[in-house]
Amino acid sequence: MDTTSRKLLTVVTEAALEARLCEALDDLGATGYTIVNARGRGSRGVRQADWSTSGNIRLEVICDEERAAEIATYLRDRYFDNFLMIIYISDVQVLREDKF
Amino acid sequence: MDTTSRKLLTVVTEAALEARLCEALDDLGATGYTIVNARGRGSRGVRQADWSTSGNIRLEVICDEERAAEIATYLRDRYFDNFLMIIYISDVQVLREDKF
Amino acid sequence: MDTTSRKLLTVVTEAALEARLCEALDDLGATGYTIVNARGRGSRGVRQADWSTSGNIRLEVICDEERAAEIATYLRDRYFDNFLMIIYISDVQVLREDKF
Amino acid sequence: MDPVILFFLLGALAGLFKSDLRMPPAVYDLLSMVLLLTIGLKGGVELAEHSVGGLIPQIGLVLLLGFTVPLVIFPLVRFVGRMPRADAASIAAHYGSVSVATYAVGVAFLESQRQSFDPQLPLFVVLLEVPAIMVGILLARGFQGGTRWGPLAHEIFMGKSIVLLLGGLLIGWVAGAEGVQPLEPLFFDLFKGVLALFLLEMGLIAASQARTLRNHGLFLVLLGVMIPVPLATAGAWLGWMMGLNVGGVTLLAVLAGSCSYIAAPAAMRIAVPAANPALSLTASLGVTFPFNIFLGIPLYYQIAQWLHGQ
Amino acid sequence: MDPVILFFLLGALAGLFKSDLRMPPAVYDLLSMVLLLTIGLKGGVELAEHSVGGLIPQIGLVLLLGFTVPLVIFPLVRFVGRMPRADAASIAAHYGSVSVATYAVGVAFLESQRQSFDPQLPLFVVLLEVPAIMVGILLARGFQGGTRWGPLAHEIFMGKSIVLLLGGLLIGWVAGAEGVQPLEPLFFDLFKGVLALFLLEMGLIAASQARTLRNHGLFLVLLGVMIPVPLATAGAWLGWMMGLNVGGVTLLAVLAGSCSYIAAPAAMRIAVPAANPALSLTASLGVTFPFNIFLGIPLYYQIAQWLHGQ
Amino acid sequence: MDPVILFFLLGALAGLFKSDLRMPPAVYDLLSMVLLLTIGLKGGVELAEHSVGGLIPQIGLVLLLGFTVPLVIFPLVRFVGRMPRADAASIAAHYGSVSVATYAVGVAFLESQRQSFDPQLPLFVVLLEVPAIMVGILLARGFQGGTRWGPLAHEIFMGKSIVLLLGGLLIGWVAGAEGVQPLEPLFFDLFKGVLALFLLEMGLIAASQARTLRNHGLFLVLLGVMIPVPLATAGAWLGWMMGLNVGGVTLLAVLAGSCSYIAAPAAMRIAVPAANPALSLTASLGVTFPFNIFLGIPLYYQIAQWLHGQ
Ligand SMILES: Nc1ncnc2c1ncn2[C@@H]1O[C@H](COP(=O)(O)O)[C@@H](O)[C@H]1O
Ligand SMILES: Nc1ncnc2c1ncn2[C@@H]1O[C@H](COP(=O)(O)O)[C@@H](O)[C@H]1O
Ligand SMILES: Nc1ncnc2c1ncn2[C@@H]1O[C@H](COP(=O)(O)O)[C@@H](O)[C@H]1O
Ligand code: NA
Ligand code: NA
Ligand code: NA
Repeated sequence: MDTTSRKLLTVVTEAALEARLCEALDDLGATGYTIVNARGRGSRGVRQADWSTSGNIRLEVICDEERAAEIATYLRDRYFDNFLMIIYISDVQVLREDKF
Repeated sequence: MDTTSRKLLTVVTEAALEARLCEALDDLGATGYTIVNARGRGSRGVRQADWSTSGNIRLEVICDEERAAEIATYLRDRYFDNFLMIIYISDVQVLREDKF
Repeated sequence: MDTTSRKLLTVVTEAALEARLCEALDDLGATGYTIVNARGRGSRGVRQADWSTSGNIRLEVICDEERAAEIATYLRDRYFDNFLMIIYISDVQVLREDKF
Repeated sequence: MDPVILFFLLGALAGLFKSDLRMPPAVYDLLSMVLLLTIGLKGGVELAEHSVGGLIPQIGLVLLLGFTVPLVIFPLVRFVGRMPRADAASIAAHYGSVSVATYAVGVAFLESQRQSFDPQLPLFVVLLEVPAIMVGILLARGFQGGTRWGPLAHEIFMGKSIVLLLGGLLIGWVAGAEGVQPLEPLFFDLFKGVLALFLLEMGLIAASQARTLRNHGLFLVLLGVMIPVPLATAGAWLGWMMGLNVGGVTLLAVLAGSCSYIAAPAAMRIAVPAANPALSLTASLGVTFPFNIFLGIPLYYQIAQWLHGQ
Repeated sequence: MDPVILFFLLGALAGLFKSDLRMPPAVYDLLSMVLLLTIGLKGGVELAEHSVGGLIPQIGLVLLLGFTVPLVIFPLVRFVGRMPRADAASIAAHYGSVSVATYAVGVAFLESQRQSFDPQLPLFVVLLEVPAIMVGILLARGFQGGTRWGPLAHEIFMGKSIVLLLGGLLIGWVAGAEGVQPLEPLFFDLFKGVLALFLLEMGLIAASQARTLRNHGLFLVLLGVMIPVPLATAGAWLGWMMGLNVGGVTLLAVLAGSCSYIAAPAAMRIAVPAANPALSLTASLGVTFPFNIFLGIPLYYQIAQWLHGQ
Repeated sequence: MDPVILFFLLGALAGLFKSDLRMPPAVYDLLSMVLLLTIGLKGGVELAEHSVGGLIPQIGLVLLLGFTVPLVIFPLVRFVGRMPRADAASIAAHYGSVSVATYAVGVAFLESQRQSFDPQLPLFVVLLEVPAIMVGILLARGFQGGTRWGPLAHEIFMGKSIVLLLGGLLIGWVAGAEGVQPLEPLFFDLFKGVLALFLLEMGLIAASQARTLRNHGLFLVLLGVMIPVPLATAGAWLGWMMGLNVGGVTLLAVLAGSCSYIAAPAAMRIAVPAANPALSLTASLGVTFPFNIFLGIPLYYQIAQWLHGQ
């Protein structure tokens, strides 16, 4: 089984941003992303997914290191000031490296 | 892009525990957490999210190493005997270290 | 707090495969798995969870390295050609090593 | 047979034959919300038309029933059934508390028999839900101190089934028949249809308990079939003593013989974690619930008629 | 135009103009569950009032229709349309099976024309759902051995649409008109409203197929428009031969001309994974479904009237 | 008191006392979808029976109201309330736009008073939803260029509440009273029941704003109570000038005095991210909404009657 190192970038943020983030990822050249609905608590209080966009999303992108840095920088500059958002990055081994 | 090392602690357990766990995490000084609904199988059978609290939750906390150990120990002592629960920890690089 | 190294294998794929994958994991000797509903984009277009099985699932298995390789190989051989699927593997520290 | 019961059968068969039929949890929540509000509203409207003064002694007796049942069930399960203390206490709490779904099937049954019932019955549902759970917790913990009752009590009393039942009751009471009338198409006319869909899901859930049943089969079946009838008979007798009519006696029997599957499991999981939740849930949903809706309710109706000398 | 069809249009336009209107999957599930049960219940109630003995030959003919259609479509798509074997087989299975939503719109259409139809039609829906799927799988796999039919057959026969249709049918049959009456407010009175909401979502889904349509446009549109009419005509003729009334002939035509979007996609994805699921789904939901509800059904009704010499 | 309002109270109390009662988001979506379609359909059916020619001037006046209100609120909040520009602009947009839930309670109120209202009111709901949001964005950004209006306008105009309201209106118009009749059991008969369930959830949501209220209490309460009445009075006066009947004047007052909690929050979050979303949402849901349904609507009805010299 052949695997290759890549970065897994995870963003937890407000559900209202979903459409914008997906567009931005397309523009930044991510080959894909995976989203799940989430709830939680952070520095700016509890987020329940009780109605419409009151919840969070958890978004994952697998890509190489430079692209991860690019995406993280883009999101930081755009959204950190005014939106609930955390970003973290970890190492993963992927199958089919050409996909990422 | 500046990143810092932190631990990502993940807990998969019964949905019935959600409120207790959130309280405990607040008390233990976690700066936040993220929860998603989950289902699965473990040593104690299949868990479907078919109705009310018959499902699982998957809870993530980002924090430093000591706090991760503290939280894991607390959960182990409290819940391992009588509740479905697994805990695992991995390394992540976070942006905005002061948040975690 | 005692922890042990294990692999965390994550699969993102079509929801229609859920039942088959769970069976396969049982057969391959996984001690458990955790599933959440997901949506996303990949090489084969956008996947929305709008109705029945039009969405994705995100499935996690914790196991030792050999089993992870076995599972990944099995899934690759069976499903990579005809199904939307990505697989990635990372390192985690688990509590209660005997569970995995 | 009442067609709503056939929906339970359909769900159970679909589950046993591993159909991919599933009811989304959100739909289950909507249906149970409507059922609880309907039961409450109906009761409130009826209560509004009666004087409530005379109810105090009945309320006391019903609460007493709730406190007593688990004290009777516990030693039986503990010493005759040889179960661990925690499990025996949990099972006692489940049987002492009530199942709203069983009650709703009872109401539907009486409707199809064109048999009316006393207006205070929905109030009794609320009254019976809590006491047995508290006794069960005490039984499990052996009356030693150290239980943080504050948060526990809050969780039990503010549980959604009580909030919706009691809320519906109060709204029905305040609004009265005329005020509630514009709500009837949703809450009253759809009642049986909503109950049918709900029972479909109950059938699916009951079927999913089959695995537990395979492992602890005999014990759970004995438990789930043998406990309801004496409890229901006691309930019927009490209702008759209180002066309830035939419908009221039937429903109090149904309540006494029914086994909680919402409030009790939630409370016991947190308060008595050492109890195996699969045991009591399977006894409740997999055995006692079907037993009651297929055989119990008609039987309790017989008993009620017999007590009334009909 | 029937307003329920306008709801489809609203959904389709909202989708094409990228509105953020979404129907939660749980609501979609609830609506389709109610529709399937309603169709089944209605049929069962009607069947209960007729003798069923004479149905056996009709059942045989309808099954034959189900087995034959894919055998006709497959070579067309494979050799005229020059599609890979797997895709041709999958498309054949989709068109051979049926769409319950199209059937429901047909029923609503007949209601608004005050045209009754034979009671066995809901039974035909069930009968037509499965055979084409099995033939499609055989066609894809070239009749060589090695197919594990056990689990496949289970999946197909225990699929939720069959369970609910057949379950509703049996419940309606057992309970009869009188027994089902308390269920009518939910299942019968709300029928058109539920169908309207369901079609809103179908419009949204149809619009989401637009991207596939852009890539394979001409082929899919030709397929989706040219297949239904001859199939429906054959269905109408068969219905007329069987002695169905005008409504029955119309609905058998609707079934024959409709294209599955639940059972067939689910089965083919697992049994014939090499087939591109987007192709057949887009033909079904993006082309044939709107074609049928806007133009097909009125046309099939004309054909039925013409066959009956009206 | 209208029982639907009691459901709001029940939800609010359950939330404040931290009950585990929750309404699944899917159910909330279903209920609001039905409410929006019902309001649209009702309006469309009524419009179909009137000549629409004379509406153009009224449409102009209502749009003017929508554009004007935020221009009045903004300086008040900015300079009297000493709020940052972004927050002042966001609050102005919220109060200039409308709350469909408040409107629905107004309709239910008029129904229980057996007071009819002009058919064009649902159209006014649509007309009032958008302009204030656009003005609010301009106010926040200080009229400098650089705003990408294309995607913003798309998001605002294709928002689900406008699509469903306008879609229902058009369907009702095209189908007319007779065509819509089979949809009535779901959309019209269940209206009050659906509204009751919806208000239950609104109560829960309102209670969840309590934390924000604790921090910014005085300001938000002042804002949320003092803005609606003058706005509603202006709306009533405008309605009277336009020649609306008592019901119509009441509802235009309700619209003017109501505060958006769907369209405006969504648009402002994206277009004016610097505004604190908790502030305007809490003012809207936690203060103004309950104020309007408990005290505002009866008061606006008085004003309407007084204007009409009754
Ligand atoms: N320490 C943490 N661990 C895990 N998730 C977090 C943490 N802090 C914040 N989050 C998530 O990120 C969201 C936004 O965080 P914040 O911007 O800090 O309010 C929260 O609602 C949580 O879902
Ligand atoms: N090996 C595993 N990999 C991933 N998830 C697991 C694993 N084992 C257990 N889980 C999850 O943890 C829950 C509780 O596990 P258990 O306590 O072993 O029954 C299960 O329901 C699964 O969701
Ligand atoms: N680069 C990526 N990062 C995260 N998730 C991805 C990525 N690529 C694909 N996925 C997920 O995997 C699914 C299947 O991918 P694919 O087979 O490439 O269409 C997608 O629908 C996404 O949910
Ligand atoms: Na009981
Ligand atoms: Na067909
Ligand atoms: Na307003």
